[in-house]
Amino acid sequence: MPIETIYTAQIQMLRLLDEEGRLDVALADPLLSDSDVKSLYEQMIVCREFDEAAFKLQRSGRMGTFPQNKGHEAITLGAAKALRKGIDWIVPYYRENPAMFLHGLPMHYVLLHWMGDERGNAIPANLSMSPLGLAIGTQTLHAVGIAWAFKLRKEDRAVLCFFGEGATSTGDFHEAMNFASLLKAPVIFCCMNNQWAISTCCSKQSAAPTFAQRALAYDMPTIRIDGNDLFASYKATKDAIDRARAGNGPSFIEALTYRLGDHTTADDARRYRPADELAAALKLDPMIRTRKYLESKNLWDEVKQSKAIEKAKAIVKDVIAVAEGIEKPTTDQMFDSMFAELPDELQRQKQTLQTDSIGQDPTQVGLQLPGDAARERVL
Amino acid sequence: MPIETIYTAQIQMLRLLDEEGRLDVALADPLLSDSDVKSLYEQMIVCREFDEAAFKLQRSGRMGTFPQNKGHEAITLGAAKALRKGIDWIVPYYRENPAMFLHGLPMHYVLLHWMGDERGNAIPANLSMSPLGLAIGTQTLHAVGIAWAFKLRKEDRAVLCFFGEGATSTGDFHEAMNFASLLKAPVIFCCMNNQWAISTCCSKQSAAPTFAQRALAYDMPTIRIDGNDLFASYKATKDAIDRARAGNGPSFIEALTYRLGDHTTADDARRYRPADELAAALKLDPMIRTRKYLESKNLWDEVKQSKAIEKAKAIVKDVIAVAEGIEKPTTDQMFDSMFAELPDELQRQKQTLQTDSIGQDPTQVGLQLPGDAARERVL
Amino acid sequence: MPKLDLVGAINLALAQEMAADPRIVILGEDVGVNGGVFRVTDGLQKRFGADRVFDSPLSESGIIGTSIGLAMAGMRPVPEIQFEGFLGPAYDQLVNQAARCRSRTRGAFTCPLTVRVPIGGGIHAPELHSDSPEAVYAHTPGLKVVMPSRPYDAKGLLISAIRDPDPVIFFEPKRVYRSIKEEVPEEEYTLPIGKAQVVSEGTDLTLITWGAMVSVCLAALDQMAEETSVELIDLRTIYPVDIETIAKSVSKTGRAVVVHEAPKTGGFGAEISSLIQENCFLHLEAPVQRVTGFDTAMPYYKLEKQYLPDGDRVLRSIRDCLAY
Amino acid sequence: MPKLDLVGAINLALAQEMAADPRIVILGEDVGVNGGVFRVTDGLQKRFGADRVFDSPLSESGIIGTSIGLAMAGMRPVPEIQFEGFLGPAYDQLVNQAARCRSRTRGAFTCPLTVRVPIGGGIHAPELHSDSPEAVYAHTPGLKVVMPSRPYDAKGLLISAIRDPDPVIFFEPKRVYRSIKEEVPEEEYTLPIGKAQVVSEGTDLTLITWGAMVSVCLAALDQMAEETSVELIDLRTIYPVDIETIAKSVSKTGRAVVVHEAPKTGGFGAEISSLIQENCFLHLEAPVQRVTGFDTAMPYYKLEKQYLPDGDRVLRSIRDCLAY
Ligand SMILES: Cc1ncc(C[n+]2csc(CCOP(=O)(O)OP(=O)(O)O)c2C)c(N)n1
Ligand SMILES: Cc1ncc(C[n+]2csc(CCOP(=O)(O)OP(=O)(O)O)c2C)c(N)n1
Ligand SMILES: [Mg+2]
Ligand SMILES: [Mg+2]
Repeated sequence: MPIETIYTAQIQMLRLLDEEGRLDVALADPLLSDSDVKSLYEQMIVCREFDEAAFKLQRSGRMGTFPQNKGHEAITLGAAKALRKGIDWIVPYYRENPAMFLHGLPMHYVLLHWMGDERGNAIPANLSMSPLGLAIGTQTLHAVGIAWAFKLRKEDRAVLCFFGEGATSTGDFHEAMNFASLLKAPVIFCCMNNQWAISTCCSKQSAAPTFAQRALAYDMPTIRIDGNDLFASYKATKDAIDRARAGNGPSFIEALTYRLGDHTTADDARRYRPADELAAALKLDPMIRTRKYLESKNLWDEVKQSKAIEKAKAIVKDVIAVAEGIEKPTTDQMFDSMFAELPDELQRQKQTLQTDSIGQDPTQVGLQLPGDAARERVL
Repeated sequence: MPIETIYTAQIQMLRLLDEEGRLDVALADPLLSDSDVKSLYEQMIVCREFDEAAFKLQRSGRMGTFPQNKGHEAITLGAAKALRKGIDWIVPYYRENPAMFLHGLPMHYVLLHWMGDERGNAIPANLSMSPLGLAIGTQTLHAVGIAWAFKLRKEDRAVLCFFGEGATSTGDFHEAMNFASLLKAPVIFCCMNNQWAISTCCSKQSAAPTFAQRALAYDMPTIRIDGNDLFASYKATKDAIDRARAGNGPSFIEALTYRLGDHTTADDARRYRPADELAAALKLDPMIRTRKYLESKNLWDEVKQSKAIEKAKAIVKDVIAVAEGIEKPTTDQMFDSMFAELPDELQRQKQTLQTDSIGQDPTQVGLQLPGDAARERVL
Repeated sequence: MPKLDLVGAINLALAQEMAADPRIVILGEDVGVNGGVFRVTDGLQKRFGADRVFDSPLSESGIIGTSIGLAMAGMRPVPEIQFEGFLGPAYDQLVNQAARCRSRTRGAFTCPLTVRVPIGGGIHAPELHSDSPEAVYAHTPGLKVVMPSRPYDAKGLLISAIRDPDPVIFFEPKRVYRSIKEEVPEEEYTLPIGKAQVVSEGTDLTLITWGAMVSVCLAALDQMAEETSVELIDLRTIYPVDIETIAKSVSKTGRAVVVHEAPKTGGFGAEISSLIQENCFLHLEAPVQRVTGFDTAMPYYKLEKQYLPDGDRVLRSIRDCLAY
Repeated sequence: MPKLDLVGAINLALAQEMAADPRIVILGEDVGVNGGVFRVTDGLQKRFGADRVFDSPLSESGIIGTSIGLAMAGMRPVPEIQFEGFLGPAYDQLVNQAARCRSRTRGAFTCPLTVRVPIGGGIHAPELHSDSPEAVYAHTPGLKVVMPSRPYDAKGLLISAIRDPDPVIFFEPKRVYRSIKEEVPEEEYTLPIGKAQVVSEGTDLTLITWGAMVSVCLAALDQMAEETSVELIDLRTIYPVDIETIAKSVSKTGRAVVVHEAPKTGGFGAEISSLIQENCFLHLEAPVQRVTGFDTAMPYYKLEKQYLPDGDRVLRSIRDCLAY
């Protein structure tokens, strides 16, 4: 054997629902039921409303930086739909609100997070998801660890980890993929390739024609799908979950989609993104073809649409009210959440809100300041 | 296109010289000349002598930890032979002494390094190589940066970066591969898969059947070769160098070889490595088949062999004498190499060899100690 | 003379150095087409080309690691890390590789790179966008650590950093990026790394700080009673720290307060407090005080005002220290 | 009671905790079949299986990052990083993820992991195998940092660390691994994290140190003239630091010397010196002294003896401080 081929691989592209809302029924197996599609579309409308409302909150100075999710509705909902609520886990970064909402996260948590409040990350104990995270790539390793725990405890559960195509350039992503394949961990790596990482287009992120092939390095099952296609998103994820639950380890999914908004409210995509590219992408908006599908089956019409939008606006209005109604966090929360038990120095800092030794020591009194609350407390 | 194949890849295995020393002449193009093979084999003998002598130096307490190179002679020399001395760069880790020696590194530098002396890393300015490094994976990024510099300056030079299969699990390796392919940097990634990373066998390092396929993630030209085969090592590297010099960017080579010794002198491979595996590997020792090849062409015989060994012993004896003859480093060297210009505090530490403020301040004299050289110097 | 903010001053320094030295290469996330998320590298890719202003993949270790290779091969890389919170993935390359390049090769290889990093809180940014890790790098032999507090200093210090033959981390206080505008000479000039500046002279107490806290301290001093005279020192360089200037001042005033954003425990205030004690022990009339961030994670922005030292905390500490 | 060295004591603690708590998982490079390069995990994979003692790929960030996931999901990971020089690649996961897990989720998620890391010089190891980065992690809110100096303490502190509901870095001084053998109770016991130990009482000066330097200081004190009485404190926990014990001692002695291997600038000695000044100012008769590694990269081993604080430097500093 002077020279022989010892390994071959191929990447496939899956799309079930085309731009016109036509479904390839033969291939769409497992298939989303009509009622599922309908409720998922209604969910999309709520999420899109939420997205626009959050944007306005930032613009009007009522919230900090916010990354719009619009464009990601099909992949996030399709993938999340393949999970079992409260059993399988979601490990997000920050552009899959629809998935988290679908699995029960009260919507105001996301607002709280971007309003600069850690309580937005205090996921209710009955939900199986981790909070939003901003350190790109790091969560992929956490997802593997969580899946590993399930495997060690022989629990029939899988983990769905979301990240962007930019995250595939981090060392952590690579280490996570390698660990997952070595451990045969029940984890699905869902790469939402929205073609931009802030101002960096995906061809500057990788020289390879696909991100799906990142998985070939680990001999991991991988596929590229149309991420604006609710059915492909559901099927690819469901197949991967089934593999994971059958003990066949991790899978990778590259979901081709598009970031329809700026990177965040702090960004202005017009600086770097050709207008015609956005125009073309808007035509591929996942909500358009999902609606066309429903209409083609007489499950949707203009009346339903405006009703749904009205309902969504009402929901979002309430969510904002809840988020804005929550009392300001206290400095005590900042200290108390550091350790199960506070060390003495932290206790002192918490009580006096001082770090200088004289200010921290009631026996060393300096000049009194009018209205020196902190000082009065310790005296 | 509901489902279509959008990417295909395959990995090939190349071997030109079999265990019996039979060469596939048709495929061996470019081909090493007889005289090249002869001198490379002589070089192997010198390196193997050096390797054994270094081992004994450690065992007799005359040197610190040392990682034997034996088994790596064919890939390191074959690959290095494809480089142009003083033009193309070698970025090593610690198991490619033969490559560094071939490109002119005075052999005692390597001993100095393992004798705990930084001067072993002070590569002479006329040589194009970086020093040994112990932080696994980190050097792959340095190699890309060096190659990038060549490209930016439009210099016709390439970089050969060596690392083990264990290094492919690091985040840095992944980031280096990605940067290199994006930059089309003239760098060759030579992965010496010696099947062990200390006690971790390569199947615990990656779940994939080859390490060559790590490169598919970046759509980078890649191949697996028999790393005990001098001719395949030379050809694969030469082909990669030619691609790089033609502006076609990086390449990956997985050289299948075996770590014939312990990981280092601090290791005892019998704790984890099956004896029969080693026995089988010893039969594949690259030096055996290289010699058989030469003998089959009547270029080598027992007389030449013993002459070469004698010569090698003499060379190594001198090298050790040189290394052990070098005067101890001074503490001044430790300080002076920190910055181009020493900050005051470092000056003080250098002069007084003290860090406590009283000891550093000649005006604050404490009790005199007999023979307190440092103190006397500043008084 | 043009009036520039911190962003403008740094942008000008980068442009002038790049024009003067073809070895300089800028790399980082979004530094090219977009001109950096803070616009610090705005216009540089247009002017100097995509070869010299490289939009890197999302790879901090890769940015610093390849910069080390560029530097070893004779280039002068000026990488940008988008936020101090993302220095983490590059920590190993910076601390264990770049910082040791010269010493481990006894000078055969050097690593002249300047890592630009926005730092600190106060701009209502999300998590990991408001930290102050300078003490970690000041504890790393082989690295120089610089942090300007104003546009004029930023230009002079950055030019010095880029020309420095050793690795420098150049921290840019985000909070100051747009808040201070001042006259910055058009022509190139350098300010020495390792020299602090006495911002205002005084006789009763020495106030030592750096970065965004300089403005906070200045504002606090404005509210202070006439009769107390405080000497304010802007460190400008964290390592090597200018203890001479500090000691000279404290020997005169006998009292000192150090202010920084980073958590107290193990913060660089501890080093300064120790150095003052070691150098001015017999002059000290009160223990050196540290007004710093708390020993908690930097909170999300709803609490950042409570976390960051402010005028009240600085004034209270000055008064306590004077009354000691 | 069996006499054990540091390796044996830690191995025993690990075995007993694993037997008692099925949530504990060990992962790291070569921790399984090989029992770790220092044999600290020897025999554990045989006894508890490859599921619970996992030979990881060469991936420090992966080791800590997956440990965080395990911890979030209710396990008790005890990862090993082979040498402190290889903590670098895991820095981001440790400092920016593990340490913040509880605070950023306001307690909804916690991260009970214990990272075991050999630390320090003195064993003629190659580069990056002899550093002392404890100050970096002590400056990281959310992490606890422990470093025992002897087998008895190691067992009790490790069991406390493993049972601690928050992340702990457990530094093991390599130099002590085989150098001290002492009686270690067979049964399980805990020692409180955050409490220093007065090793020997004294009245003239307080000597504060930790890890391998404790033995160095003890040996130095043996050579000291009878008439001087030094109180030696073994910190045992770096964060949270036990300032009460230190302040009590220095208030009595009026003089203090801190000894550590890490470089001086920004080392944890600075924090201790500052705390002493802040807590014992009126009792201090001399400036707190720091006997530490120099502000250079840790040299290769031919010079490590000259780099590391030794008995002579400790004694000289004590004498200088007493004579001040
Ligand atoms: C480790 C790290 N580096 C840099 C950043 C700054 N940053 C925030 S989002 C982003 C781009 C992420 O792109 P991608 O992964 O494709 O996700 P997308 O925003 O497109 O959904 C960058 C560079 C970060 N958050 N984390
Ligand atoms: C970043 C890092 N982690 C861990 C180590 C400890 N270590 C030294 S060599 C080694 C195994 C390296 O294996 P491989 O890359 O296959 O090279 P080989 O020794 O087999 O030639 C390990 C884990 C290290 N040197 N660097
Ligand atoms: Mg993206
Ligand atoms: Mg190997």
